[in-house]
Amino acid sequence: MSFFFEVLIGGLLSGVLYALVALGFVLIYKASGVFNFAQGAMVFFAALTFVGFQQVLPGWTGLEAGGRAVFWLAFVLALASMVVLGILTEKVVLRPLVNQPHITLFMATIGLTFLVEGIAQAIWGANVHGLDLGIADEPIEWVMDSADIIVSKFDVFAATLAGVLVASLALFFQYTKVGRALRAVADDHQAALSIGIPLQHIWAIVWAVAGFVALVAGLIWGARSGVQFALTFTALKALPVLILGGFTSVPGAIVGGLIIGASEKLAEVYVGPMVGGGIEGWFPYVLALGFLLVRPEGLFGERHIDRV
Amino acid sequence: QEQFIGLPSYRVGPFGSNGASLYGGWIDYMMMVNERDGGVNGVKLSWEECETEYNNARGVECYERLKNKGPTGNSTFQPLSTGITYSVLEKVAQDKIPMVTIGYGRTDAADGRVFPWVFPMISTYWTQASAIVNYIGQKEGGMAKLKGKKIGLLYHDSAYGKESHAIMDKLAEKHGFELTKVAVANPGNEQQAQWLQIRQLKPDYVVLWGWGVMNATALRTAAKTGYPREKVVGVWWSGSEEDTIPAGDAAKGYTAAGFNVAGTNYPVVQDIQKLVYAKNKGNMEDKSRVGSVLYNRGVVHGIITVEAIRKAQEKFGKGKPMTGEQMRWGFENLHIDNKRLAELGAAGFMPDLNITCADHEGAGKLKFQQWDGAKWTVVTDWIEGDRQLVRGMIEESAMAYAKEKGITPRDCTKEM
Amino acid sequence: MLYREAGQFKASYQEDQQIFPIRQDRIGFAAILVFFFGVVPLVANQYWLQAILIPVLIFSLAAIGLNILTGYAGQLSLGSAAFMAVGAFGAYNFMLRIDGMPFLVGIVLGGLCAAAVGVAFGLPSLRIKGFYLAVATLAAQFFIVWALVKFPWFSNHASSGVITAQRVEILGYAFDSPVSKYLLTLAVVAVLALLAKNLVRSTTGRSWMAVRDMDVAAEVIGIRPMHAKLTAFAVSSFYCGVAGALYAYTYLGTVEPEGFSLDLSFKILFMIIIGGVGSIMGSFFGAAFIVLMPIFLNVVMHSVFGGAMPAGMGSNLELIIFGGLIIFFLIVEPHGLARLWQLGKEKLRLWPFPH
Amino acid sequence: MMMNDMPQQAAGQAGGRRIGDVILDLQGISLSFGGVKALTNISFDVREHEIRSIIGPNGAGKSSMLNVMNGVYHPQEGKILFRGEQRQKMEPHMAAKQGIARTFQNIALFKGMSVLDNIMTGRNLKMRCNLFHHALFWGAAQREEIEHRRKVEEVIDFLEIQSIRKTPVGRLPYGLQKRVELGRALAADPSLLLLDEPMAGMNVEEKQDMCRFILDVNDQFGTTIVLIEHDMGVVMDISDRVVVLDYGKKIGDGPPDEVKNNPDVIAAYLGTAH
Amino acid sequence: MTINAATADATSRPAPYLSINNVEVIYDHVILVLKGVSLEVPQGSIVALLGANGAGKSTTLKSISNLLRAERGDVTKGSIEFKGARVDQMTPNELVKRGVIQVMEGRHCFGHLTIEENLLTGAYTRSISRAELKDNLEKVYHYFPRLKTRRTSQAGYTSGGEQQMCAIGRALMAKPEMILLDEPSMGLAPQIVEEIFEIVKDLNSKERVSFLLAEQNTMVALRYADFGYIMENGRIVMEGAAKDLATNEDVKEFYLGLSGEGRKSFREVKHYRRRKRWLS
Ligand SMILES: Nc1ncnc2c1ncn2[C@@H]1O[C@H](COP(=O)(O)OP(=O)(O)OP(=O)(O)O)[C@@H](O)[C@H]1O
Ligand SMILES: Nc1ncnc2c1ncn2[C@@H]1O[C@H](COP(=O)(O)OP(=O)(O)OP(=O)(O)O)[C@@H](O)[C@H]1O
Ligand SMILES: CC(C)C[C@H](N)C(=O)O
Ligand SMILES: [Mg+2]
Ligand SMILES: [Mg+2]
Repeated sequence: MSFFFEVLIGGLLSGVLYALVALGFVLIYKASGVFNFAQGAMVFFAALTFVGFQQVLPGWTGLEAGGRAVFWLAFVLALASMVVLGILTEKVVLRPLVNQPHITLFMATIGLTFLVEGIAQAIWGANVHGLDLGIADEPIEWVMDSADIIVSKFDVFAATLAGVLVASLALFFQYTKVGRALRAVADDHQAALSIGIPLQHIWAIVWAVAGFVALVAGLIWGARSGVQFALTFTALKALPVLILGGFTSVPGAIVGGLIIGASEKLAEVYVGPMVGGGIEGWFPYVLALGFLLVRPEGLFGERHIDRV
Repeated sequence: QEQFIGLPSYRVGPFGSNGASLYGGWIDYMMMVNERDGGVNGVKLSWEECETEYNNARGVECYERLKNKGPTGNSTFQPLSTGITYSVLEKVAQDKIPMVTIGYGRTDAADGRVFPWVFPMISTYWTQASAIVNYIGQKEGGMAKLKGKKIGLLYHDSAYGKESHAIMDKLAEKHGFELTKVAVANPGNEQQAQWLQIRQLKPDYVVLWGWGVMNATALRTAAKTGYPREKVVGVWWSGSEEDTIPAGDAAKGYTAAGFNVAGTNYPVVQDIQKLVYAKNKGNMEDKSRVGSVLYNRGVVHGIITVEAIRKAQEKFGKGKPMTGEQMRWGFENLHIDNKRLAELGAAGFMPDLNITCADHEGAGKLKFQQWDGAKWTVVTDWIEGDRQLVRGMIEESAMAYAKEKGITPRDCTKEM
Repeated sequence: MLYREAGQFKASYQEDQQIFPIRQDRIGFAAILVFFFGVVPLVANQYWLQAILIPVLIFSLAAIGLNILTGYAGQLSLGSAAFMAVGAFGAYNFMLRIDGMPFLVGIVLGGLCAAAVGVAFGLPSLRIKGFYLAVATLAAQFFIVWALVKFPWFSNHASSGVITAQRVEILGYAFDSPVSKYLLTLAVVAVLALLAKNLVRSTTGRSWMAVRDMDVAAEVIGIRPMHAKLTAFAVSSFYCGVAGALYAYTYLGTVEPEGFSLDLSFKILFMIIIGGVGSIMGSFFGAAFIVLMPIFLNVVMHSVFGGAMPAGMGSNLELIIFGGLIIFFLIVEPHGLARLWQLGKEKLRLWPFPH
Repeated sequence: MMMNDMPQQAAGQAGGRRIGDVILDLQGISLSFGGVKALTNISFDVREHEIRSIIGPNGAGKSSMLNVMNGVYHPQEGKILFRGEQRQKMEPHMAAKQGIARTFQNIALFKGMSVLDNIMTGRNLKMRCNLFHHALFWGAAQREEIEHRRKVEEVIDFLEIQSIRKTPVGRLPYGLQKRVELGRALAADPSLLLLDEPMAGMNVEEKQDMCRFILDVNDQFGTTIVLIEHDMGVVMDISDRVVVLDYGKKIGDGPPDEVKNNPDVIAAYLGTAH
Repeated sequence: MTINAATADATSRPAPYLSINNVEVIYDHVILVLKGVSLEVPQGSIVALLGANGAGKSTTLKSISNLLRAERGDVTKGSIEFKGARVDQMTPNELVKRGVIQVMEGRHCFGHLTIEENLLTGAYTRSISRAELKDNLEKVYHYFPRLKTRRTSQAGYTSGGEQQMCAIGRALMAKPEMILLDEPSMGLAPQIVEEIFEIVKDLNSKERVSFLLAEQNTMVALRYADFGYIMENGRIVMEGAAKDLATNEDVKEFYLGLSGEGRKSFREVKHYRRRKRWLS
């Protein structure tokens, strides 16, 4: 029984990490109706930029390598880079494509993916890096001792962070003027323009915030599996979470993440061995598909309005 | 006079860093040979890279593009991807370009009678598996001790990972250990479930058969679930700096197989530093990676290629560029004994090699290295695989292929 | 002034229904056919045939398949590569297990397997829409590849899961040389493209488009969305399946399930978006663009910078330029190269006047 | 005029309009969405060959009523009898099969298709060829295509939209789109035609044209028409009977003149200005 | 053919407030839609822009509010001035801040937002206190009581007319000086049409909001407008004071449906009439 809980808890915690990546998608989708394929690349870019600065800063400034000062300075610089990336994206990619079909914008973000991946590696090189956030990815001892269940300190930390992020973004969308404007833009670009919502600013803001979320996700995932190109694949983990939770719902990302995380782990452990394992790759999608058949807009997504 | 070598490399994509190190080492070695010796008997080495992104279709395109470059066409094709290997398997025979797949590719191609144009050199995946089991046996104090032990096989759920199944099953049967296979879905950046299963199972050893991000994640998750890294044994594609550095402290104590070793204190690597990097010429953007496992593996590629050219020139005319067909002969008659290795400045760097018409593998020996948190240290001498067992399986499989394709195997007694 | 339709009148509906109602277009098209069937085999070298033309043709076919589903029926899918895999492995097994199976029948059967699988995975489309469906089709992508790896029967118990395509023979003639493989591929693709064009301009195509543009309205005028969507899935998967079989038989020769990865699915999606969603001709443009552009960049990079640039930089620059070009083309013409082509013709028609 | 070779409409020849039996009978229809009651216990009928108008303030439930008639919405309560047969749960395409066609308040044309193709979809139900015929586009499929094309061209002539045949509908001005939508509905040879504000956004001249089309359809083919329209001039002039809805309830029903003078209707809808 | 009815009081007319000079618009680089349109809206007036479907009314309005670019349209010639300053290069946001707002044809509400949220987004460009916002909201509800009862519904689920009211209400929330109103009466019940025009009149006289309205309902439009332009095929073909236009014979026949002996029943119009074309 304790094994079951171990798997369950481990699953829930990794689910939160999926949610963190999913959140970036939700933000942009909600604010512009764009399915941002480049989110994974942004996670990679953010983490690589952070690590890159971490490595070069001591040389530039004489600060102690691996110290706190370097960490925060690198964080600020990486964040600034993400903001710049967001603003540039708006200027170069989105602005000329206002009011175009979603699939076109989707494709543009695919182009963006190549661009971002190329730029990241051209600047910082293709080497893989370790990333240490100072919180060990180890079992919490007292839980281990008392219940013989592994609960990682790091995962708990990451989950808390994700929870805070999700809660604040959810509030932001629902109750602020900018949040409302974001949702308006997603519904109808042109109408939003017509009442004077400055799409440019809005988009720059959202992409910057999504960049921030990508940075957080990048740091956490980077600390888990190293900073390397494969960070772009984190996006794949976020997709079933998204459809399960609903593209447009911030809380949906968290709930979806929890469900996907827990169930895929349980499935891999209990069902996997019967069919030869490795089912984690598709199980989340099939599960999400099952949910969708009951609720086609995801658990918390906005219903598609289809009226004649 | 130039000898052209086409390099289907990859420097972007999920395995870009691996490709960059390996092809870097290879190119640096060739530069060094050009600098130091003025090429091979006066024939300068020239090369061109073609980006494959580790993608089969692009690999084929590169193959075709490079095929006719240089005065004698491409002299060897080494794509560093099993997928691409398969995709050009038949083409190389038609175009008469020898394909050398060092430590990857199609295992049964080691049977040179059926696959004259393919050289899975040094060691195949099957030999590797048995060498790993031998290593574990050695650690336990004798193969007999393996009986009743539990070994977990954590493999990348793909053709590459599944390559281990048949042989591991055989070995489990032979040595009486209990084998549990645990699949990791591509790309492998989440392994919570697998390691909890392993934790439940409490195997004595876990063999890590991964590639790319899967490796670092495995080590991280092993640490997280409290599985000792000393008990994790990686294959050679899981045992490079690209795998351990991202894993950070979690990689400490981890051992992995290798048919070459890491380090810069081999004369051959030092020559490269002296003759290439000192002149600001090297291929590596990050010089600190010179001497890394994959870099040195690239040097091995260089050594083998250059020695084959040398060998071919001995037969077909010194100081002339070799054609693919001539190169094939060179590869097939490649004997790099320990003496030659010492001359090359690579004693202990790679195993001695003896390719024959029938045996395109030629060495079948591995060393094991352990990661101490900052670098790899060699912990064993060369350990041989169970070549007899493996050879039997290879021949069986190769004959089946020959039958399917209507190939009459060469009679090796008639060669030479 | 050459490109005018003035003076060309259609006397019957039949004439009006031609694929190319304008005479100049018909002539142009005939010239293209002659060029590809007659001239190319004579002049193209093996590199062009094997590494460029054959894959472009095969990808065009896959792109037509996806275009039918996404461009015409409006169902976004990210599983095309998996359907290609089904086609490849299906054809392989039919030829392996049934003695004397003719090649063309084999690939059609492979295509039909893909169609059947496509319909199964298309069922959710009756309820799920847009990006939700797109992500749901990923289930097909991952599941199919997983199943092909997992069950050794599909690859005839090859230890690595890799299949080696049998020799291609039609009526005793062996298609071994690049030229013959090219011609075979071209013929299959040309015929299927024609059939696809016919489909999309017929009632079937109209009901697909109706469902795409507004499914409620379509239903109100008596089109059954279920029927339309499932036939779209079937036809689309069939095309992808045949493309997959050709991929195995006339292009690579040996394929492994992972070769049909998500990456490939995306690539096919890029093709239709760059080429033009909802255009058969666009599928060809798109395939050519996506296949040729990276190669072109790679070659240019090498000849321009040669050794002057750090090795990794070249590859990264390629990525950057490729990404940039995609964005650039979308901004210039969001409806793809096919639309650009059309606008070009429209301008030509008006030329030398601006409007 | 044209289209006189449309076979199945025997009635209404020579322009003689005669109102027939009840074709559609709605009894006690109630429909609500979550908390919103769109229709409450509404009953009325539509007779063969008549022009039956539905009027009412915005949000009264007129469009919902139309949606109920052709199966887009399923009322929670009430019975629907079409040609005397009670309908069970009915999907829109089944309604279409029974001969009910309609246009929409917010134009629901297929934006990516040309005018011709849009109208051709209207004949979808009459097509017999299958996928394989279509792929070959030879023989049967081509013959069928041409035969239906002929019908569609008649509709195009009738609505005078010959010049825009090949234009993508998305580019057309609003009024023409409405006309195309009518064409698509007409192409199905409907026996019951539901029109949801076909004249919104038109100027008087265009409205006159549209009225003419509607009257002609009604006259020549005897098509029964249910019409929603806010232009009282039009409604009062061309309808046979008018139903008035107000926030989901029926507040009036009868010939135009009677409805016009109904005080409830005046208060709720017409106001004093008219 | 232009009726220069305005000559008499030309001198007394206030200086141009909004003026469009010889504007040409091309869609998609090839489709020429406006062929040199010039018109003026004096401050504090209501100007009607009339014309058949496809004449280019909406395009004209969009070229003023700069929404064309989002439809791949471009102003290729001419200039647009508002209060003496060129505005053709401004973003819609800047224009709204300057007080020019467009209510687009076909409603365009934000479907997933509630009616109230829709209205609130209208005030996006203004930085005002919560109380003032509430006040404004009440004012809109006062004009459109129906909206108040539907305030918590998602706009996508409201009826056509309700959406129209929502769109107009949303624009009012920006407290504009000049509203470009595109077919406000479309799909509205007659009573509401009157109400909306009353509201227009009200805003015009009480708050001195100027209006440029594109309308098909010529009858009502001319009743409320001060001045009118008639467009055909991308050109202005006639202009004049509203009351003069209303009595012009051609306008009466083609736009008001009145011929000699007053309004003709729609049933009586027996033949399709060919409109008299002024140009092209
Ligand atoms: N996005 C577009 N692309 C191409 N052509 C367009 C576009 N928008 C409008 N048009 C064309 O421009 C012309 C004028 O359209 P516009 O919408 O301005 O007319 P309108 O006078 O407002 O008509 P209505 O009364 O129907 O609203 C029409 O012929 C139309 O086909
Ligand atoms: N699918 C739906 N979901 C929720 N509410 C709906 C739905 N359809 C209609 N309603 C509500 O039902 C009421 C009636 O709507 P309907 O569209 O039938 O009005 P209408 O009489 O056609 O008005 P208008 O003249 O403005 O078009 C409205 O209040 C609308 O909000
Ligand atoms: C380096 C690579 C050749 C290893 C890889 N997994 C393969 O066998 O394809
Ligand atoms: Mg309505
Ligand atoms: Mg308009």
